[in-house]
Amino acid sequence: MKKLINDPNDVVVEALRGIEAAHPELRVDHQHKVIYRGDAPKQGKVGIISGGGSGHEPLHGGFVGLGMLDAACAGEVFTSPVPEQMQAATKLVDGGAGVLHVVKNYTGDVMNFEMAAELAAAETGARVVSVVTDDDVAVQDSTWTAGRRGVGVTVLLEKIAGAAAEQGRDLDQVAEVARKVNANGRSMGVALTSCTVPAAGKPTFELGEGEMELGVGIHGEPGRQRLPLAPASEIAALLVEPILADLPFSTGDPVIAFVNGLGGTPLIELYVMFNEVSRILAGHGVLIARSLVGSYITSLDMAGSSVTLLKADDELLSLWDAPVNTAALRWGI
Amino acid sequence: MKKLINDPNDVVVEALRGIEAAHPELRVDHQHKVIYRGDAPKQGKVGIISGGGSGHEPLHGGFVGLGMLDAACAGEVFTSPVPEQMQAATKLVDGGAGVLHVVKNYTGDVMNFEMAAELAAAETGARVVSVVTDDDVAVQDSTWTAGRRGVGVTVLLEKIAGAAAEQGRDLDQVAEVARKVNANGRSMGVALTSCTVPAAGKPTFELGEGEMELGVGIHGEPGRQRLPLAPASEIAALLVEPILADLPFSTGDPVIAFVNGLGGTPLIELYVMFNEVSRILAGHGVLIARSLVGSYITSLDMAGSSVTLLKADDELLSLWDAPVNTAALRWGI
Amino acid sequence: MDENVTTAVLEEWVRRFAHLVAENRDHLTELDAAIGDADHGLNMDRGMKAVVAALDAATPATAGALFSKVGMTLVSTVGGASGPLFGTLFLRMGSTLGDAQATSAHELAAAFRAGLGGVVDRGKAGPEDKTMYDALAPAVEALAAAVADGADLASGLKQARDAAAAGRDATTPMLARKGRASYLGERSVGHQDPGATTVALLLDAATETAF
Amino acid sequence: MDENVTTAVLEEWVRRFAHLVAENRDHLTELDAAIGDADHGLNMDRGMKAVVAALDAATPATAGALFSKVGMTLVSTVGGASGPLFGTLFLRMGSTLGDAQATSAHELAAAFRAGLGGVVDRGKAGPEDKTMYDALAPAVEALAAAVADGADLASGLKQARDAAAAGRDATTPMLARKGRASYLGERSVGHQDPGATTVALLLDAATETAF
Ligand SMILES: Nc1ncnc2c1ncn2[C@@H]1O[C@H](COP(=O)(O)OP(=O)(O)O)[C@@H](O)[C@H]1O
Ligand SMILES: Nc1ncnc2c1ncn2[C@@H]1O[C@H](COP(=O)(O)OP(=O)(O)O)[C@@H](O)[C@H]1O
Ligand SMILES: [Mg+2]
Ligand SMILES: [Mg+2]
Ligand SMILES: [Mg+2]
Ligand SMILES: [Mg+2]
Repeated sequence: MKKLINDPNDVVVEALRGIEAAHPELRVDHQHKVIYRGDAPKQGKVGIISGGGSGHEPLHGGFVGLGMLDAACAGEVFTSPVPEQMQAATKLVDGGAGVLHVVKNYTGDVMNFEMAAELAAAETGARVVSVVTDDDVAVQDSTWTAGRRGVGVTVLLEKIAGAAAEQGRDLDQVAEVARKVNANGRSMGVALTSCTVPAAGKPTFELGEGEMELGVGIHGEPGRQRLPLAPASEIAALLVEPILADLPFSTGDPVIAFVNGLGGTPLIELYVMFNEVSRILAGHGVLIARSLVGSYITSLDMAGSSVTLLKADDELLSLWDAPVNTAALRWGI
Repeated sequence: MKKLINDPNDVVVEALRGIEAAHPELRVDHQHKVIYRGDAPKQGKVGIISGGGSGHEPLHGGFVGLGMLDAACAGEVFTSPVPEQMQAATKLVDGGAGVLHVVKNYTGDVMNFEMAAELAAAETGARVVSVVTDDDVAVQDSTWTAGRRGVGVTVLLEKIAGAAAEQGRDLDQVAEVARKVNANGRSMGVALTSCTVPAAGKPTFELGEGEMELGVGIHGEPGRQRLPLAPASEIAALLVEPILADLPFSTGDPVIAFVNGLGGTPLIELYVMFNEVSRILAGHGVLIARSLVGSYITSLDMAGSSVTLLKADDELLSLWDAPVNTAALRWGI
Repeated sequence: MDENVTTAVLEEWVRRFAHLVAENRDHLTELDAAIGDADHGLNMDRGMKAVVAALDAATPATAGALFSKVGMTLVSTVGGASGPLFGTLFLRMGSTLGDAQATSAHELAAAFRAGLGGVVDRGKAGPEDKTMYDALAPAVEALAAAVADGADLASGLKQARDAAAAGRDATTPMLARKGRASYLGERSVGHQDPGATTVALLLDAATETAF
Repeated sequence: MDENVTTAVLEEWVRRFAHLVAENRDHLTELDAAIGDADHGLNMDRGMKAVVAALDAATPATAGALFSKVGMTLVSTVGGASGPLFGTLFLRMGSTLGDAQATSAHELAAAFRAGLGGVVDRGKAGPEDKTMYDALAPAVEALAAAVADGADLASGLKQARDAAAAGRDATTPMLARKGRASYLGERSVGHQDPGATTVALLLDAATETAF
């Protein structure tokens, strides 16, 4: 394992210290591993928290700030945080207007956030509403699975819901727009290499020099299918077509197109991918209204990429364009 | 080789199409592989162009926009662009106040920019001043070498000179502040893995599982020393101490601290590194006035990191804080 | 006949379990790497080490206090799916046993069944979903049956251990319908479930304890 | 005696050079990987392929036009250090030869020397800096000496080829003081310089051409 770390067990704790040192406008509760806005709680504003296993940086801590999250809970690598953390975060950001929990659909995350919501309500009477993201079309959504994974849409949802909360919308309205984002967004990912969990010390799975893993999530889970390595044009089609098929897009639909890197893939390759994605969308008459290219929801050092398409309307676009000021996403301010 | 690309020879061309598709505010001259501001040339404003081999993304194209570069020339991977490209870029951005060429100190880059300046002057009489960055302390600076390499400082210089130009300073003043940045900035890098040049198809150098290469540049050149892989705390010391020794910092000096990823290293590791860097600086009484953490000047898919420290003063800090609106760096607007 | 066990014996059971989890940490993680995200052994080991630390700090007086502390510690240190699930298992056992000084075989069997109920409430798993349920449910049944037949705890727990081991092995051919493994669809077949393996260790620990 | 070569023969030389560069592309790139950035073969091959395409498109009438076109094409397609350097080499040869229909051995030797001057003006390299200079300078001297002794071009170019090959080999023990290789300090010793290797190919091409 080759990583810029010290003791593998200290990665999360030390990364949090690094974030604190690099971003004076953020606060870190080291006991609970919570990153929160220096100005939290904002009286009268709906608080938004998220969290999950670490190893997906900048998600979620890099999205804490004006116009996005109020707090983020960092779990161990690839392991959802524990209820106490979300309970502490909920308390930190509750400005009296209630708190939205943004939860990626993984059994562990859902159960720990559930317990946290129960505890928070019992302790402070805080009103908590949870929105679960489940946008990964690689997973069959059926009663025979834990349901689809929450992946790329989570980034777009946190930005858009954050803007809605900043506008002063109430908890139900913020939750509603968040659900609208999840309902209209779909993602699919591909891995060219495995990732290596620091505490495990070796790659989670083996992938031959000529192979790729299609339909991976963001935890080094094996994907749905192992295929021979293909050119970017074919890979892009393998990612985009299932998305378009799953959430019927009509000609002229505006979308927010998000080409994400999984951690070990450099930006130049993401732009090559974006070129292919934009060509495929043009072929379907789908209009790219906004775009995001970069490594925003990662899987440690995995080489690979995911594509997320969000079918947008004027409301979602104006919330997307609203000012945001976080470590990883910033514009308009 | 595992990359999200098509024909290795088309990577640069296709990445440029991706950038064009993702950033409607940018223009791309595909014939000359020049990315330029949609509003170029700005009459009366000093134009700033840079460029170099591709494979360092987001450098330089990701820094084109208000408050930073007016145009960037993309060479082949790791190969400086040709004079025609800088000549075309110079023409595109010359608003009558002259054009600054930001050149990283590599024999090829220097010679090609030199020829371009000669050609541009001959063709349009454009006034061109060149500033060369050479901040890499891993290279001995002597008459016996080509001089130090231009690395991380280039990013900070393009931001700060861009702000100076946006303020309406004249060409000599912009060149002066640019030289001031280069004079006060130093960098050092480490590689945990080699990178793979697409057209070469295999890693540029071999590095054992337990080895790291200290003092690398951004082109997969071997570094100065091969060492056993070490913890982040030791690696940070190996990078920071030579910088502090080379450019004496005094207690209380404010610095802009930049921890950069080389392309294959995920953000969580960069924050672990930043934590170590900030501890070392605190130990020396050096004050982190501003910070930048991320992969901004990369070496394709190389795993590794570089540290850049810029000794700042009020002028440099206020120019750093000035609004910037590019694909890769944005704030204040 | 119906002998009672002291809280000290039950604590010994918990400590044995922690020891076996530590011993099998990498094995559990490898099982999770095949159909999950390669952290189950790390998660359980982190949690049980915290449990041991808590027990070292203060010895619970009653079986109820013991299992509640185990459950709370797991919930607050493990995370992932196994934190709430194993945490709830022990929390329910604790609340069922209350503050009696000693515990009868019948009480333990009943508490164990209550723990299973907690796991189902949280995770909604049923038979053949390829989860810890498939090892836990047979163990609960075996212990209850043995105790109903008047077996003593030691032999009842041996039968529960055998049932858990069989249930664990039975998960290998199953197609996962819960948890991360369900993302794999057909590809989950042929791999043993990590959580079920941990449940079997819990029963192994019991048979290694002098009940 | 002093025979003249036609532009067609010189063009054949350039085409042979392009052919050898293509053949040695990967070798040149590997040499550059050891002490540079693994692109020299790619750079020169890209440039010489463009040269051949330009020659296919229009046959230059004069030696001056030929070498100027070669130089301009290299400058505008290669980039890196070798683009300006090899480009300037040919540009200077072109401007020196002007528009005579045929070229004498003396004229070619003089043009070759002027090309060397252009490389030095651009790159400021001298003897033993471990660059293309170390193969080019000896070749220039050998050709000039041979021609001065009345040798014909074919034998003069053979001697230049031998001098270039010797100069190329001599770069291996040198410590680089110019270009990327100089970053390596001591570590540059023991590796043959890529650019010098390409210069040797240029002279090999000459000896394979019917002068
Ligand atoms: N819904 C569920 N009900 C019961 N057990 C479950 C459920 N989901 C997962 N599990 C168990 O949890 C185990 C995985 O635990 P662990 O790897 O620690 O958590 P995570 O899956 O969050 O990484 C699985 O092997 C399975 O036995
Ligand atoms: N200053 C210089 N003068 C003469 N030749 C040089 C100089 N610098 C580099 N070279 C030659 O250029 C070669 C490298 O060319 P190339 O790899 O194509 O360019 P780059 O170094 O920009 O990648 C070296 O092997 C050396 O022979
Ligand atoms: Mg997990
Ligand atoms: Mg090069
Ligand atoms: Mg797991
Ligand atoms: Mg080179």
